[in-house]
Amino acid sequence: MAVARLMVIAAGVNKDMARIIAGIGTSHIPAIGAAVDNGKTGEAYWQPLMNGIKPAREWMKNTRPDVCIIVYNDHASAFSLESISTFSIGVGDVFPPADEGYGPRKVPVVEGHSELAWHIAESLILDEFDMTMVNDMPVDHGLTVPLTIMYDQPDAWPCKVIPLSVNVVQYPQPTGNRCYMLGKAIRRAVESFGDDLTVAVFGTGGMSHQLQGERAGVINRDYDLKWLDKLVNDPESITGINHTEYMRETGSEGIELIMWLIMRGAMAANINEVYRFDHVPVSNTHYGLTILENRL
Amino acid sequence: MAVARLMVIAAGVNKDMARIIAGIGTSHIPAIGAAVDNGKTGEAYWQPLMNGIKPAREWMKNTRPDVCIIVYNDHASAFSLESISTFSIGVGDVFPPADEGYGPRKVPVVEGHSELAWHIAESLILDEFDMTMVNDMPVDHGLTVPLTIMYDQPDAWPCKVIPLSVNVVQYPQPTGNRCYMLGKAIRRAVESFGDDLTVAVFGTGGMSHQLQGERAGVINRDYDLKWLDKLVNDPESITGINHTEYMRETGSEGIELIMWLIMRGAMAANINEVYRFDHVPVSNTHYGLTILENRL
Amino acid sequence: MREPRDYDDIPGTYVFDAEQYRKGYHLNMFCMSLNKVESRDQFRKDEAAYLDRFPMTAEQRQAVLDRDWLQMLRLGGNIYYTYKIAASDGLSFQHVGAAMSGGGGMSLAEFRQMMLDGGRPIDGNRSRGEQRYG
Amino acid sequence: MREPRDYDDIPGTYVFDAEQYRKGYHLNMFCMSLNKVESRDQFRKDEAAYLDRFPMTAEQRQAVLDRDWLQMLRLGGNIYYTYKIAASDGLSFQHVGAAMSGGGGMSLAEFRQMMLDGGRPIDGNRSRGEQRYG
Ligand SMILES: [Fe+3]
Ligand SMILES: [Fe+3]
Repeated sequence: MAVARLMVIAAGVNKDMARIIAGIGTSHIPAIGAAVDNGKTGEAYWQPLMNGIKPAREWMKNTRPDVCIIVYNDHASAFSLESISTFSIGVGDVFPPADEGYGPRKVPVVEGHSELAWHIAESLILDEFDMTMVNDMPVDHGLTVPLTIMYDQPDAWPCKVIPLSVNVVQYPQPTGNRCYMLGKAIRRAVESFGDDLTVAVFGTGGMSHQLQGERAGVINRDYDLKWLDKLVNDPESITGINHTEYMRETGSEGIELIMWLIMRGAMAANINEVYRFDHVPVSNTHYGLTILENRL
Repeated sequence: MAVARLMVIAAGVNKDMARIIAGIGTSHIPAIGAAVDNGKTGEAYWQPLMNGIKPAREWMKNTRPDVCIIVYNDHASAFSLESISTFSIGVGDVFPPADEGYGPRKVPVVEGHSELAWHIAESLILDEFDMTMVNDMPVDHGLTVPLTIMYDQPDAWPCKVIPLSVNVVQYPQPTGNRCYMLGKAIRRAVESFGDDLTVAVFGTGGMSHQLQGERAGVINRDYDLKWLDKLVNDPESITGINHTEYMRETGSEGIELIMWLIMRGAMAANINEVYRFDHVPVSNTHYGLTILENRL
Repeated sequence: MREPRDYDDIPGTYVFDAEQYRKGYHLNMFCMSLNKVESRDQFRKDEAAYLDRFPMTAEQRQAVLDRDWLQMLRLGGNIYYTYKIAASDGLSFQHVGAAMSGGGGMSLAEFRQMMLDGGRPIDGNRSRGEQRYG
Repeated sequence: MREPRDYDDIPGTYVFDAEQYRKGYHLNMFCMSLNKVESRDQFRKDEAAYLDRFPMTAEQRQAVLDRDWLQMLRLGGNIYYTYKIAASDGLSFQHVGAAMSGGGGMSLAEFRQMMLDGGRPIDGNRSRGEQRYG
């Protein structure tokens, strides 16, 4: 027993502590939630997407993380122009689905992990990230659609969720580098929590899309896929991409991709990409999905 | 004219840009506001304080900054446990006095400088500070008492104000080092704003006090004054003081002193302390006041 | 007043920066109010009366009544906010995207087909110097 | 569950950390409600009925009714929040500080005099190992 424990520690993982086992990058397109909620996934339009996410759902069934940290953005649901926080962490026990202007999604309530969330918040602030801690907030499609993508339609979500909301709507968004560094700090925080928990980190949003203006509907699949290759294999080569490049190349809403950098920062340097899928179009966007596992 | 302009630039100040001319450190004790508002400053109890702040008011009359950036904390007035931001900047046009549980202070409404505030917010985020931008909020004694201390009872405040609110109520507060670095970033932000404006930065709160618990009323004047000497002359020697030392030595609420480090960070390395005053007691606290000018 | 920004060169794109924030504040806060079902009902019942509650400019107000999505953006609207009006009307992001396309708009069917064909091409749409909306 | 902290050693001090936050959330949010004059009026008119609106524990509720300031801190209260009850009663921070002093309390006059004499001395009050509240 003592020997086994030592081997685990030698491999860089302490089984008595919380640990990040996987990272998931996925778009969080509201139309996916609407298609699932309204039983439209049988339509031809949805077949490529539904087939593409099936292996991810299989993987999730086998992996079953105890806690998912979901990096997402609020779209004028919980937060408005009254107060815009760069990084907010949900420290409450429960987060109801938001009414985004057409009634709340009929999905299970999201259960938080207040103790771990507070541990992360404290660790991040002492690590000089200027967090906002939020107790009471509804969560919108940015958070619930990724759950639907990975878990389908359960009666209750099979994991606890820590919402980590990033401002990507108001310019200036945090830099890519800051996001990547936040991911690294999240990893330090999780790995210093003294409970035997497995944690997955979601980076959501993207890939290229523009919802607004004369240029609405712009898609840059080549750029997205090259960016994704680098995210997997050489993330530091893309942490310096600036806001204007994201907006120009991936559309004004494509800048949501910076949230995938938080997920990547929370993973080890060397990881395995165990699944990838992408498809154009889903609504007005390029849908992307990647699953990363820490290499032991 | 061209020569004069060149000389100004040579001295490190560009007269066409905004510039920080002074830093003010002051406690923000609500009892001072109540004494002034209720006409009690003639009482013997208030004489030492009123005499001590008189030269500061004189200095302010001569200095007349166009904009005051007031670093303060909200005391469960605008913000509650629902959402706690580490650093918030007020980007609105107007901030009314808060009702803190006994009716709002009868002081003028605080006028913001939205354009400069947004410029600072943008600059700070691109500098990797994770700001919260707030448009609508009332401001409590943490912000209005320092105005009363420096300006007495005018019909309108003679300056625009940018509120910069720091979480000092919820543990963990930002580190002293993070505060000092934020100050430096504020200076870079102000000095890149293309309007001819003079700016003063207030660091408020402190000095030693404890409002709560069996140890309520603890005062550590020696520690405060040594700390203040270092703030003026060797600020980097105190940026590493941790939360526990502040709470232990200066009382649980003495940790508000970290806000003075933001003010100091916004000043030049070499400054002149042009005024200092301190007094025990004001209510349950050690009152402290310092005025710093950038050395040209 | 506003310094030029490098993103000004991106065609057909309204970057929601501080200037847009300040210009569009009340318009967007009106949109935000539509997150409540009672507010949506009141808005539908009497749009003009409902809009009176918000200190918008006359132009902003008219753009809302006209469902002029591009004009709302020009006047400081943010798409996530203004879309709430569309949602309340039962319209999708594709309806709104079609209406804004190229300035003159396209039909929903054309827009859908463009997306099925891989989306609006990025080539020709990176900068104002290039051919626009291609 | 909670790891020991170095600040646990500071005597007579309730550091408002995550544990206190979680324990005292509803107590403090009740206090926060007293920022509104109508709420203060309703609380004064019928304290018990007003407190029923907040999902506090029976102990927290009793501590409020008793104005047991130390007990409120033990149950997760934060002084800036609980002070709003005192303000609504017309009491100053000195009243509350006096009532909490040393655990058994002092009179207001004694507390005032202690402050006039330079405040509670820090010597003897830095850590639990030292003589306390000196
Ligand atoms: Fe999104
Ligand atoms: Fe204070």
